[in-house]
Amino acid sequence: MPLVIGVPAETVSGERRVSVVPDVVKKYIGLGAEVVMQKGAGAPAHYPDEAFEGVKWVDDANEVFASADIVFGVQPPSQAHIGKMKAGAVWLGMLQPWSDKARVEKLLKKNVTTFALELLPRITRSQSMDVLSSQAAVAGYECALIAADHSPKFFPMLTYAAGTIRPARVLVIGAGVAGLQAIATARRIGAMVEAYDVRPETREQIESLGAKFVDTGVSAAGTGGYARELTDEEKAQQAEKLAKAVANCDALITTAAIPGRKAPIIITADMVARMKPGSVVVDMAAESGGNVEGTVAGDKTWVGDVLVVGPTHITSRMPVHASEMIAKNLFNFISPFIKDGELALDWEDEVIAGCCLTHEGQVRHDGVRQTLGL
Amino acid sequence: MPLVIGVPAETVSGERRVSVVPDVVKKYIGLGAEVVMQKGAGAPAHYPDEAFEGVKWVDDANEVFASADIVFGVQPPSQAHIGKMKAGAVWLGMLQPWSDKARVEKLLKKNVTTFALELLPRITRSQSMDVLSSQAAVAGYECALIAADHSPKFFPMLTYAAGTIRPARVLVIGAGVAGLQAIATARRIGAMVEAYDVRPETREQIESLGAKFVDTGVSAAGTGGYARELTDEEKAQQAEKLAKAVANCDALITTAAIPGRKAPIIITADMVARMKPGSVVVDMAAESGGNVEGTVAGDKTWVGDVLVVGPTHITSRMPVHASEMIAKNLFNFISPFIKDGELALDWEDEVIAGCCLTHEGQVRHDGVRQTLGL
Amino acid sequence: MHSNLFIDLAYVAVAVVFILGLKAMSSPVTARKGIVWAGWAMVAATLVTLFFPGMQNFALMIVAMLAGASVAWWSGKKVAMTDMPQMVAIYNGMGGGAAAAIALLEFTKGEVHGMVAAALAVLGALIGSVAFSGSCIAFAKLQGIMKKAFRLPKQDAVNIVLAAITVILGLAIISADHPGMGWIVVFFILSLILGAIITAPIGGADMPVVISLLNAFTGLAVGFEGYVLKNPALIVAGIVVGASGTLLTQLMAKAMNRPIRNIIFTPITGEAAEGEAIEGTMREMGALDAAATMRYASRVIIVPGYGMAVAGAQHKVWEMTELLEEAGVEVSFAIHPVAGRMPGHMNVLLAEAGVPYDKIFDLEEINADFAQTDVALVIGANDVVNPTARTDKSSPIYGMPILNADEAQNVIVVKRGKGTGYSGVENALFYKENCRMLYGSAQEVIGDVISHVKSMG
Amino acid sequence: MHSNLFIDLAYVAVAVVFILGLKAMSSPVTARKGIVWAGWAMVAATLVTLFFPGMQNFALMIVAMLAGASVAWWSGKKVAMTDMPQMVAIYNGMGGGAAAAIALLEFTKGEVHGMVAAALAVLGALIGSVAFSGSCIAFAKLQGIMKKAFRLPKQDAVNIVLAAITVILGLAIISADHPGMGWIVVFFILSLILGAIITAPIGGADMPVVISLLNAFTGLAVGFEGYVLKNPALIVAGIVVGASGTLLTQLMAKAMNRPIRNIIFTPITGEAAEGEAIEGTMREMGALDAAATMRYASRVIIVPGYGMAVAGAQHKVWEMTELLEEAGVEVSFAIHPVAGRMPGHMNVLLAEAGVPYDKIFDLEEINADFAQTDVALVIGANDVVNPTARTDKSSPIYGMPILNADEAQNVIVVKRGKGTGYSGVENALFYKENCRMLYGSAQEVIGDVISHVKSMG
Amino acid sequence: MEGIVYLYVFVLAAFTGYEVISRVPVILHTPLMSGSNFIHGVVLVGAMVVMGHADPDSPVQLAIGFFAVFLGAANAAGGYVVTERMLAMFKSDKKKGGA
Amino acid sequence: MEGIVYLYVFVLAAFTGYEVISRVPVILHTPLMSGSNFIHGVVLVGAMVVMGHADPDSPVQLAIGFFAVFLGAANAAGGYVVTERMLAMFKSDKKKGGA
Ligand SMILES: NC(=O)c1ccc[n+]([C@@H]2O[C@H](COP(=O)([O-])OP(=O)(O)OC[C@H]3O[C@@H](n4cnc5c(N)ncnc54)[C@H](OP(=O)(O)O)[C@@H]3O)[C@@H](O)[C@H]2O)c1
Ligand SMILES: NC(=O)c1ccc[n+]([C@@H]2O[C@H](COP(=O)([O-])OP(=O)(O)OC[C@H]3O[C@@H](n4cnc5c(N)ncnc54)[C@H](OP(=O)(O)O)[C@@H]3O)[C@@H](O)[C@H]2O)c1
Ligand SMILES: NC(=O)c1ccc[n+]([C@@H]2O[C@H](COP(=O)([O-])OP(=O)(O)OC[C@H]3O[C@@H](n4cnc5c(N)ncnc54)[C@H](O)[C@@H]3O)[C@@H](O)[C@H]2O)c1
Ligand SMILES: NC(=O)c1ccc[n+]([C@@H]2O[C@H](COP(=O)([O-])OP(=O)(O)OC[C@H]3O[C@@H](n4cnc5c(N)ncnc54)[C@H](O)[C@@H]3O)[C@@H](O)[C@H]2O)c1
Repeated sequence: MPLVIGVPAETVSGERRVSVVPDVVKKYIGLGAEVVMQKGAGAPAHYPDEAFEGVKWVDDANEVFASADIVFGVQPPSQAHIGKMKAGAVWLGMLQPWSDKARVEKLLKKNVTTFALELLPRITRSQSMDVLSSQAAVAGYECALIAADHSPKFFPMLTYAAGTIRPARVLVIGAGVAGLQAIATARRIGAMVEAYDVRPETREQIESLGAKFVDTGVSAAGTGGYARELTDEEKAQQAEKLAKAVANCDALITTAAIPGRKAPIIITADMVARMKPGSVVVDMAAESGGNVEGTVAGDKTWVGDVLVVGPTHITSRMPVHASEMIAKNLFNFISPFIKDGELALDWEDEVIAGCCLTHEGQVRHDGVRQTLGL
Repeated sequence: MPLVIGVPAETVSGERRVSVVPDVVKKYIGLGAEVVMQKGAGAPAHYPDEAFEGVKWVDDANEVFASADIVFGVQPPSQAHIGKMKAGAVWLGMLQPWSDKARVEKLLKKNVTTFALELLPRITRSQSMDVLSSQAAVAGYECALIAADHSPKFFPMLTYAAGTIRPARVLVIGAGVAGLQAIATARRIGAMVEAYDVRPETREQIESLGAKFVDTGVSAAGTGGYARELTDEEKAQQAEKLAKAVANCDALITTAAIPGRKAPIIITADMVARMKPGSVVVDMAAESGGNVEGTVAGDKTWVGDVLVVGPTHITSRMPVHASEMIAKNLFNFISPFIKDGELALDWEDEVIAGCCLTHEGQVRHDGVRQTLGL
Repeated sequence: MHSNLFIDLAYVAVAVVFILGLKAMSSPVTARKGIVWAGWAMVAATLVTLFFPGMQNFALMIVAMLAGASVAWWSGKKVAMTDMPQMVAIYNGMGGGAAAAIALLEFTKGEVHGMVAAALAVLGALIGSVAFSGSCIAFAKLQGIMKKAFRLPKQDAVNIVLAAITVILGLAIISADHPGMGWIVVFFILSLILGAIITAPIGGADMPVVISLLNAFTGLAVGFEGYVLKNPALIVAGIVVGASGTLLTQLMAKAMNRPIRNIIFTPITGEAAEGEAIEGTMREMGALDAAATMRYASRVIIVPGYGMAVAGAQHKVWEMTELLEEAGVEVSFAIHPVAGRMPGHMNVLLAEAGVPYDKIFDLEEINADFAQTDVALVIGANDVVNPTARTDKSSPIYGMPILNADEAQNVIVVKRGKGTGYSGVENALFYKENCRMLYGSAQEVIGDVISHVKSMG
Repeated sequence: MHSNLFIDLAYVAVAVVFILGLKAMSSPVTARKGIVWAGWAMVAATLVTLFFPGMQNFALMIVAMLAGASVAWWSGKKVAMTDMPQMVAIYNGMGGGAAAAIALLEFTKGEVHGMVAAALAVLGALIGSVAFSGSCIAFAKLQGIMKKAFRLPKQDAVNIVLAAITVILGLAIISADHPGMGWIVVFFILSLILGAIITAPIGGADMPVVISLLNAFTGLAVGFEGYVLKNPALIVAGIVVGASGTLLTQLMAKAMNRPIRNIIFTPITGEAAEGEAIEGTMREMGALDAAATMRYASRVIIVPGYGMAVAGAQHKVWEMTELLEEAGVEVSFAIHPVAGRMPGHMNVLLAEAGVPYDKIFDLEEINADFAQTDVALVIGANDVVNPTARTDKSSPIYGMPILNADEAQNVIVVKRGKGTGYSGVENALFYKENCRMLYGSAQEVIGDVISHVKSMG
Repeated sequence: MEGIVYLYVFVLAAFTGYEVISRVPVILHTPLMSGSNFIHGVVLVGAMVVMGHADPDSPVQLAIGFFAVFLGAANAAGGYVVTERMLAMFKSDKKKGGA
Repeated sequence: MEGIVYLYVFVLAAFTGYEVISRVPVILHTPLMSGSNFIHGVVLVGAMVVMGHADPDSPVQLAIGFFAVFLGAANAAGGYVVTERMLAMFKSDKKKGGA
C-alpha cells in the first residue's frame, strides 16, 4: 500500500493559501505516493479541483485526516482534526509551535509525528524549505503595495504640465527578508526609501537595493555577531534619530516580527503623532502584536490624520504564489525521504531532527518544551 | 473691493479632492484676491485648515457661494448652491457639462459665467490647465496599483530558494494619458505589459515605455489622421486577437473612456470568462459605464474565478496630489486674468472662449448646446 | 655640409622628443607636457647648431634670431585668445618663408647638387612660398585687415594656369645644370602669387582648415629642405608634421562637414560665413566633437524628450552622465512639464535608468541656469525647447513655457533627422549659431559619445 | 654591394606593406587581410632579389629556398592547432639562424667594413644565435622531445659568466681589424650555448612569453644584419618586428601576470606549470583579457551574486551584455535560487537595469548549459557557484544545489579580493584550472571590460 | 645609393606622423595644429646652418640668410607661445576622482 | 656621415613598430607574434644576397649561404602558413548587426 498524503482545506478564516499546487502533486504521485485532497481545498487560492491530476477527492476534512500517512497544512490542525489522525501519522506544515499548549498535548496524546517549519534550522541547505522566508518575501511585497495603494500621494516623482510632484519618502523598519522585499518594491514604484534595522550588517544589504540606511549613530554589534544591550543613553539617541526619520516620511512600513514572540514596539504613539497629515503606516507585524503602538490587527485606524493599517493574513492576499512557494518548500522538505511510495525519515538529518516538534509521544524541540512548560 | 475667490467643501460622496492647496492659495492672495473657504474643505484631502494661510474661513458652503466672485469646484455645484451665487459671478472647475440639463438651465437662469475644464481646447498652451490629463495620470497610476494589489500573483519575476515565479502579464486597453501611466506603473512593479489602442500612433508611445503593442493586424488609420470605420471582417479579426491577449494575461486594465459619452464595451463577458483563474480586471471606465461587460461601478465582482474591479472616484484615492494638480491647473487657467485684485477675462483668448459653458445667460459651447438640446 | 657625431646624435634626440611631444599633444591629459618637451628640444637644437662646423656670421645670425623670436614671442603673448588662429597662421607662414628662403640661398650659393636634391629644393621652395603668402592672406583676413573676399573672374582656371606655369618653371630649374638666378627669382615670385590667389577667396569659416593645410605644407617644405641640407632632423620633424598635419586637416574638414576640395575650389565667400547664423542652415557635429565639448565643460544640462523614450536611450544617457561626472563635469537633467507623451514620462524612464532624484529638476527650478551652462544636450526633445513658443504668436505652441536651452553656451541636439515634434512645427533653436545637430538614433549616438568620452581618459 | 633603383624602390614598397600588414594584424577585424598582404610582399621581395646585381649560385640557392620553404610549409600545414606555439618557435629560430649565418658568411668573406658595421654584425650574430638555439630548445620542450626542465646548479651565475665571456669575445672581434676565423667560430658556438642554457630551465607555462621575446630578438638580429648588408628593407622590417615584438612580449607577460625578469631569472620549473591546477593558487586576469575572451566566445553565461548588488553594477553588466550580443555572442543570465540576500534580489536589480525577462534563467533551466558554454562570468557571486557544496559533506553549504559555472570552458570571477561569501567558506572554484580572477569592484571592472570590448570593434 | 635611405626616412616619418595623432578629439584640433606648427619651427636650425655658411661678403646671401633665420625664429617662438597658451586651458585638475 | 641616416631609420622603425601594435587584444597575442615572426622572414632576402655573392668555389661559403637561405625560406614559409591558419579562425562573419 503506497504512502497516502492528505491535503485538507484550510479552516482558519482569512486563510486562502493551500499546501499543495498541481505541479507539486504531480511530483508526489511520481514518487509513488497517493494524494488525498478535500474537495475545494485549492479553490480559495485559485487552484480549482480540475487543475489537480490524479488526486483522490474526498468531501470531508475528517476523511483526509483519517486516511493520510502524512497531512500537510498551512495553518495548524484543529483539536478535532488531530483526533481523527492515524497513530504514527505525520503532520507537516506551519504549526505555530510556541502558541498553543493544548494543541501540542493533543498531538503528543495521539502519538503523531509533527514537523513545524517554523523550527527549520537556518542552514544553507534548508533554504529551499524555508517557509518563513518565502512567505516573508510575499508579505514584504504586499506591504509595499498596501502602503502605495493607501497613500494619498504619488510614490514616484512626476513632472506634469503644471508642476512637479516630488517622490514620496518611504521608511522601512526591519530589513529581514520581508523588509528587504518591501524596500525593493517601494523603490521600484518610485519612492525614495530609507530603512532601519538593529543588525548592522543590514546596512550593506539595504544599500545594495539602492535605499538609504538610517544611521542612528549607535551600533548594536557586540562580540561574536550577537547584538549587545544598548545603554539608556544610546537607546534615547537611537529613538530620537528614528523619530526624526519617521516624522519625515510619507509612508512607514514595519516588518520587525520575531517568530514565536510578541513583536517589539518600535514606533511609539508619540512618533506616529508627529507624522505628516496624510501619512500611512503599514504594520506588517500586526498579527503578532505590532511594531507600532496602537495598531489594530486586521483593521485600519486613523491616528489623527495618519492612517495605520494592521494587515493580517497578508500572504493570503496573494494566495496563488504564496501557495506555490509553500508547496515547493514542503516538497523540498519531505521528498528526499519518500522512496518507492514509502516514507523513510532519516533522524540523523539535521533538518528533520531540528524541525520535529513531536515524535513518539515526546516534544523533540527543547525551546518549545521549555517555553510551553512541557 | 478685491476679488473674492470661494472654495466650498465638496459635497459629492466619495469625493475627497479639493480645488485649492495651501501654496496656490498663497499665490491668489499674492495676486490681490481674497480667498473664502468653507471650514474643513481641505480636510478630506489631508490639507487641514491650519495649513492654509490668510484665508477667510466660513462655516457654511452657502456663505461661500453667496460671497464669492469666483467659485472653484472639483465636482459640479448643487442646484441649491447655484441658487446662492451672486449674479455675474464665475464658476470654475469640473462641471460634467454633458450630463445634467437641469443644472445648466439653472446656471443660465442665475446668469453666472461658468468654465467647464472638461471643455478645455487641447492646444499646447493649455496643457498646464488640463485637468482631464492630470487626473488621468493619477487614475492610471492608481489602477495599476489596484491591479497589483488585488492580483493573487506576484507582478515581478522572482527567483527564490525553491524556484522561480515568472512575471505577471498585464494588458492595458487604451493608451491615452491614463493608459500610458498604467503601463509605466505596472512595468515598474515588474510585470510584462502589453497594451492596445485603436489609435495607431500609440504603438510608438507604448513601446517607448518598454511595453508591447498588441498587434491586431488591423489599422484604423484613415486619411487626415482620423480613424476610419473598420469592416466587419476586420472587426472580427481585431476582436479575436484581443480576446487572445485577454485570455493570456493575469491582469487587465481598461482605460478607454470617452469624455461625455458612455464608455465603449471593449471586453465582452465571453472574453472575461476565458481568462485564467485568479486573474484581475480593473475597469477604469467603470464610472462612465465600463469598458468591460459586467463591471459594477464602485464594487468588486467575481466572474467565475476572475475578480472584476470597477473603481469609482479613483482620483480620490490619492487626494493630496490629485488636489494639488487640479489646484494648479485651475490657477494656470484663471490667474492670467487676475490683475491687482480684479478679474478681467479676455474673451478673445481661445482657451477662455473654448472652456466657457454659460455666459450672460447663454450656452457658449456648441457641442453641449446640441447634445443637451438647449 | 659637414657635421660631427655629437651634433648628429643631438639632432636624433631632438627628433625623437618632437615625435613624443606631438604624440602627447594629441591627448588632452598630456597635451601640456607635450609642448613643453618639444620646446626644450627646440632650445637644444638651436644651441647645438651654433656649434655646427664651419659656421660664420654669428653676430648677424643672433640678431636675426633675437629679432624674430622676440617679435613673435611678444605678439603671441599679447594677443587675445580669440585671435589665436590668425597668429598660428602667420607663424606658420613664417616657417614656410624660412624654408623657401633656405632654398633660395642654396640656389644662390649654387650648392644644390644632384637631381633629387634639386627637385626637393624646388618643391620645398614652391610649397614653402605658397604657405608663406597663403598664410599672410589668411592672417590678413582673420585679423580684419583684408575685409572683402577677393575673387577673380574664372578663379579656378586662373589658379590652374598659374600653377602649371610655376611647375613648368620649377621643372626647368631642376633639370638645368646651373639655373639662372633670374628664373629662380621669377619662380619664387610666381609661387608667392599662387599662394595668395588660392587663399584669397576662401571664407572665414573655412579658414581653420586652410591654415591647417598650409601648416602641413610648411612641414613638407621643411622636410624637403632638410634633404637638401642633408639634415635628417629637419626631414623627420618636417615630414612628421606634414603627415600629421594632412591627417589633421582631413579630420578638421570632416568635423566641419566640408570636404577639403570644396573649400579650395568653391569657397564659401567670406562675409556670409563670418556673420551671424544663416536662417535655413543646421550645422552638424560628430559624436567625438560632442564628447569633447561636454568632457571639457564644467556644466552640462541634459534635456530629454520623447525621442529619448522612443530610442530607449535612458540607460546610455545615465552612463554618459556618470562618466562626465567622474571627469568633474556637473550634470543635471531638466524635465519640461510636457516632455514625452504622458505626465511623468521622463521620470519613469530616468528612474528606470537609475538617475537619482536629486539630479532631476523641473522647468521652474532650472530654467535660469541655462545661461550659466556650457552645454545643453537636447536628446530627442523638440517642442519643449522651441524658442518660437516665446515669440511667435501665430505658432501653435505659442505661450507654452519652454526650457531655455538656447541660452546655453553650446547646444547639442540629438535627433534622427529633420523630423518635427508632436506639434509639427519647425524649431528655431536648430538654426541658432550656438546649436549643433548630432544626427542618429539617441541610443547609438550617446553610445558613441560614451566611447569618445572614455578615450579622453 | 650594389643594387639598382628599381630593386631599391621595390624594397621600399615591401617595407611599407609589411608595416601596414602588421598594423592590420593587430585588430581582429583586419588581421586576416594583414597576413595576406604581408605574404604577397614577401613573394615580391624574393623575386626582386633574384635580379639583384652580381648574383650567382642560383641553382643551389633555389634548391635551398625550395627545400626550406617546402619543409616548413608542409609541417606548418600538417601540425595540429594545439601545436602551433612550437611551430612559431622553430620558424622563428630558423630566422635567427639565418641572420647569424649571414653574419658568419660576411665575416668569412671578410666583407664587414667599419666599426659600426662590425658591431652590428656581431650583435646580430649573437642575438640571432641565441634566438636560434633558444627557439630550438623551446620547440623541443613544447613538442615533448625534451621532457625534463633542465637546470644547472647556480644557473643564474653560469648564465652571467657565459654571457660576459661571449660579449668580451664579441668586442674583441669588433675591434680586431681582421678577426681570426677561429675566434669567430668560438663566438658563434658560445652564443648558441648561451641561448640554450637560458631557455632550458624555463617552464611550459612561460614559453609563449619566451618565444615572443626570442621573436623580437630575431627581428633585431635581422635589422642589424640589414645594416651590414646596407639593405634598409631588412632594417625596417627587422626593427619594426623587434620593437613591436618587445612591446608584445611585455603585453603578454602582463596578461599572464609574470614580469619578464621573473620568467628568465626564476623560471617556474616545467613540470608543475605544465601539470594540473596547483591547489592554493588563484590565477588573475586583466579586463582586456576578459573582454577578448568574451568578445570572441559564442556563448556566455553571467552569474550575478550579492557582490553585483553591493557594487550596484547591474547597469554596467547589462550594457556589456548588449555589446557582446551586438558582436554576435549569445548571453544569458543564470540566477541561483538564493543569490543575494533576499528572494528575488537579482531579479529586482536586473529589472532595474532593463534586462529583459527572456534572458534570465533559473538554476534548473540553465544548469545543463554550462558544459556547452565558452565563458561563465561570475560577478560578485561566491557560495552559489562553490563546487564543494556538491562534494564536501563537512561544508556548511553541502547539499545546496549550485550553478555549475565550473563546467564552462572558461570561468571568470569578478570580486574585490579574497573575501568569502555569506557562508564564510572557501571556494574551490577559484582554484580550478579553467578559472581566472578579475579583481576589483564589479562596477569598475565591468566598466573596463566594456571599453575593451568596444575597442574590438 | 644613399638617397634611398632618405626615402626610408621620409616614409617612416610619414607613418609615424600619421599614427601618432590618429585619435585626437576635436577640441584639440586647433592646439595640435598650433603645436605641429611649432615643431616645423625647427626650420630655424636649417636657416642657421645656411646662414652660417653664407659668404660673409655677399650682402645678398646674408640678407636672404638673415631673412630665413628671422622667419624661422619667429615660427619657433611664436608657435611655442601660442600653443602653450592654448594648452594652458587644459589643466587636468578638472578630474575629481579617479575611475 | 651616412650612418646617422641609418640611425634615423632604426629609430623611426622602432617608433612605427611600437605605435602600430599599441592596442592589441590578448586573443591576438599569439597570431600577432606569429605574424611578426613571418615578417622577419624577410631575412631570406639578405640570405639570398649574401649567398648570391658567395665565392662559387668556396664550399664553406656556399654551405653557410645554403644554410642561411634554407633557414630564411623556412622562416618565411612556415611563418606564413602558421599565421594564416591561426587567423583563419577570425572570420568576421561573427558580427551580426552593425552598431
Ligand atoms: N507630456 C504629455 O503629457 C504630453 C501628452 C501629449 C502630447 N505632448 C506633447 O508632446 C511634445 C513633447 O515634446 P518633446 O520635446 O518631448 O518631444 P517632441 O517635440 O515630440 O520631439 C521628439 C523629437 O525626438 C526625435 N526622435 C524621435 N525618435 C528618436 C530617436 N530614436 N532618437 C533620437 N531622436 C528621436 C524626433 O525627431 P527626429 O524624427 O528627427 O528624430 C522629434 O523631433 C510636446 O509638444 C507636448 O505638448 C505631451
Ligand atoms: N537569497 C536569499 O534569500 C538569501 C538570504 C540570506 C542569505 N543568503 C545567502 O547569501 C549567499 C548568496 O550567495 P552569493 O553568491 O549571491 O553571494 P556571496 O556568496 O555572499 O558572495 C558575494 C561575493 O561578492 C563579492 N563582492 C562583494 N562586494 C563586491 C563588489 N563591490 N564588487 C565585486 N564583488 C563583490 C564578495 O567577495 P569580495 O569581498 O572578495 O569582493 C563575495 O565573495 C548564499 O550563501 C545564500 O545562502 C541568501
Ligand atoms: N539559511 C539562510 O541563510 C537564511 C534563510 C533565511 C533568512 N536568512 C537571514 O536571516 C535574517 C533574518 O531574516 P528574517 O526575515 O527571518 O528576519 P525576522 O523576520 O526574524 O526579523 C525581521 C527583521 O527585523 C529586525 N528587527 C528586530 N528587532 C528590531 C528592532 N527593534 N528594530 C529594528 N529592526 C529590528 C531584525 O534584525 C530582522 O532583520 C536575514 O538576514 C536573512 O537574510 C538566512
Ligand atoms: N494638449 C495636448 O497636446 C494634449 C493634452 C492631453 C492629452 N493629449 C493626447 O490626447 C490623446 C488622448 O488622451 P486621453 O487620455 O485624454 O484619451 P481618452 O481618455 O479620451 O481615451 C483613452 C484612450 O482610449 C483609447 N480608445 C478609445 N476607444 C478605444 C477602443 N475601442 N479600443 C481601444 N482603445 C480605445 C483612445 O484612443 C485613447 O487613447 C493622447 O494621445 C494624449 O497624449 C494631448
